[in-house]
Amino acid sequence: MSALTAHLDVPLHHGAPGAARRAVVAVLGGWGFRDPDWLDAAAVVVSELVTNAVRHGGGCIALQVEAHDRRVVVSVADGSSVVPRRRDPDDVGGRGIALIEALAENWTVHNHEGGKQVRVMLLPCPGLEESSGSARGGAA
Amino acid sequence: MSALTAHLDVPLHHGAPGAARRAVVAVLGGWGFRDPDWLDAAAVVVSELVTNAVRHGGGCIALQVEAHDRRVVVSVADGSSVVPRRRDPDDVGGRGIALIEALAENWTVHNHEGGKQVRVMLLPCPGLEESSGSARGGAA
Amino acid sequence: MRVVRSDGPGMVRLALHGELDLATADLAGRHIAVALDTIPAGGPPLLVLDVAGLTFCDSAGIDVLLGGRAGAQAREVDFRVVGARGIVRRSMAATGVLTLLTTA
Amino acid sequence: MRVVRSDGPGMVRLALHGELDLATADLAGRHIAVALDTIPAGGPPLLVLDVAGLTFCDSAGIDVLLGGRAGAQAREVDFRVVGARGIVRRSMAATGVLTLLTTA
Ligand SMILES: Nc1ncnc2c1ncn2[C@@H]1O[C@H](COP(=O)(O)OP(=O)(O)O)[C@@H](O)[C@H]1O
Ligand SMILES: Nc1ncnc2c1ncn2[C@@H]1O[C@H](COP(=O)(O)OP(=O)(O)O)[C@@H](O)[C@H]1O
Repeated sequence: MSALTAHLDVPLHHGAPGAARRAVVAVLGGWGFRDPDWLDAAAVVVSELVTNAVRHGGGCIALQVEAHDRRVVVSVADGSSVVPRRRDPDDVGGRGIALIEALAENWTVHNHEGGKQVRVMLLPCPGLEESSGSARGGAA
Repeated sequence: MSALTAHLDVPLHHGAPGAARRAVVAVLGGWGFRDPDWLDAAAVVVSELVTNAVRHGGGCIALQVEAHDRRVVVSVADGSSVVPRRRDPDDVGGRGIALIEALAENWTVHNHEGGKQVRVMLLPCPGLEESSGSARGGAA
Repeated sequence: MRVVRSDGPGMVRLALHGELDLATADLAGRHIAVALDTIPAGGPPLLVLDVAGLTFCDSAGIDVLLGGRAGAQAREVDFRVVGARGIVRRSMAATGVLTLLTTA
Repeated sequence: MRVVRSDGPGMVRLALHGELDLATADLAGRHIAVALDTIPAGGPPLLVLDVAGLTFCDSAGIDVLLGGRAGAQAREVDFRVVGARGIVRRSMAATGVLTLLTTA
């Protein structure tokens, strides 16, 4: 089993980013991704994606996590077809996408059921064996 | 949005029950299910289902959580078609299904991709408003 | 799972901290077995498991506690679980072993 | 989010504990606004935000810190964030505001 997925509906409210990142950290920990700094970065990325979906997205939010060997992709879909754009930061915002770009490998936007899905590929998790099937199948 | 679902692949290892229950508690908390005693019972049910799938099930484990208004169903699918049966408890086991029956409403077994899925309906969560759509959409 | 052992005349007290489940059952079982084999002299032998520091216990955990009791009986050691609260107590009660485990 | 306030001559220190994100940004912002309006006399006014107790901070949290700095400037209050570590420090550094926020 080298591909693992998790999917999670997230109701729109201001506690959604916290709930989503706690769930994702638990999921990734269970999949064998245990580096604390890497998990912190994953939590920030999830928090940014869900915060943006709550603030700008509208509609239902669906979160997805996929692990293919050492690579993890987190995606958040929302009901708005507006594509996020990095904007000039000011005192009241504009740093979410910058933070994602600083902590992750890349991000892309895809059409998704009338809205869009923002997908972020995380950096490789340190400390995983190359053949992560065995690393992730190991003891906790 | 009155139906919410979460799905999670769980690799087979002895840390799986812990990872699964932490993820489920985070998910249910994010959906507005916040009663601590009820969440404790949900965690035990998930732990029993995943432990049994690790010990007796074989194959991949897939966990699902569904909330329809106040009712929550947690299900674990594994690759074995053997149907769990309550057995006489002894010093080395036989209390998992008894614990599920004590803490939940009912459990059923379904065919699932060559294996089976064990579905457990939890007791209603106390403290949720009758129309839980709004309760779950509320602030954290 | 963190296990803190304290010895007295004729007795060992093991305080279990954390979560008792499939991941920690073996470790807890080994600590209990070692304790049963190394109870100090000085009184009728007694093993006390203090579970006040446990935040979780499912049936795999209950099995560990029952295994401890069986091992104690086989060695004629008195055995008692103390401090069960919250979900730990509920799991013990729901499986019908609360009285068995908490009375000497 | 828990906020502990301590006052000194000319200064207020707010220690933030917990997670700073969308759920807690408003509350933290209100504490900061109240602090800026109620700095005791006795010295050049200063607001210190101690974030050593924060375990999480994303861009919504950074916005709160920057809002605090802007509010302080508008009132001619000195402002400084202290104690940033772990992911809180990384989020501040990654958004390019670490030096801005931590030097008076
Ligand atoms: N999920 C989304 N749906 C629609 N627009 C978005 C979404 N996420 C981000 N955006 C747009 O991209 C901009 C930049 O996002 P970000 O860098 O996170 O800053 P902020 O959200 O603080 O404005 C937002 O202001 C918004 O216009
Ligand atoms: N996922 C499963 N797949 C196959 N058999 C199972 C599964 N779960 C439970 N069983 C069977 O049901 C029995 C009773 O389960 P349980 O009450 O949890 O006790 P225990 O697992 O400690 O034996 C198990 O011994 C096993 O034979």
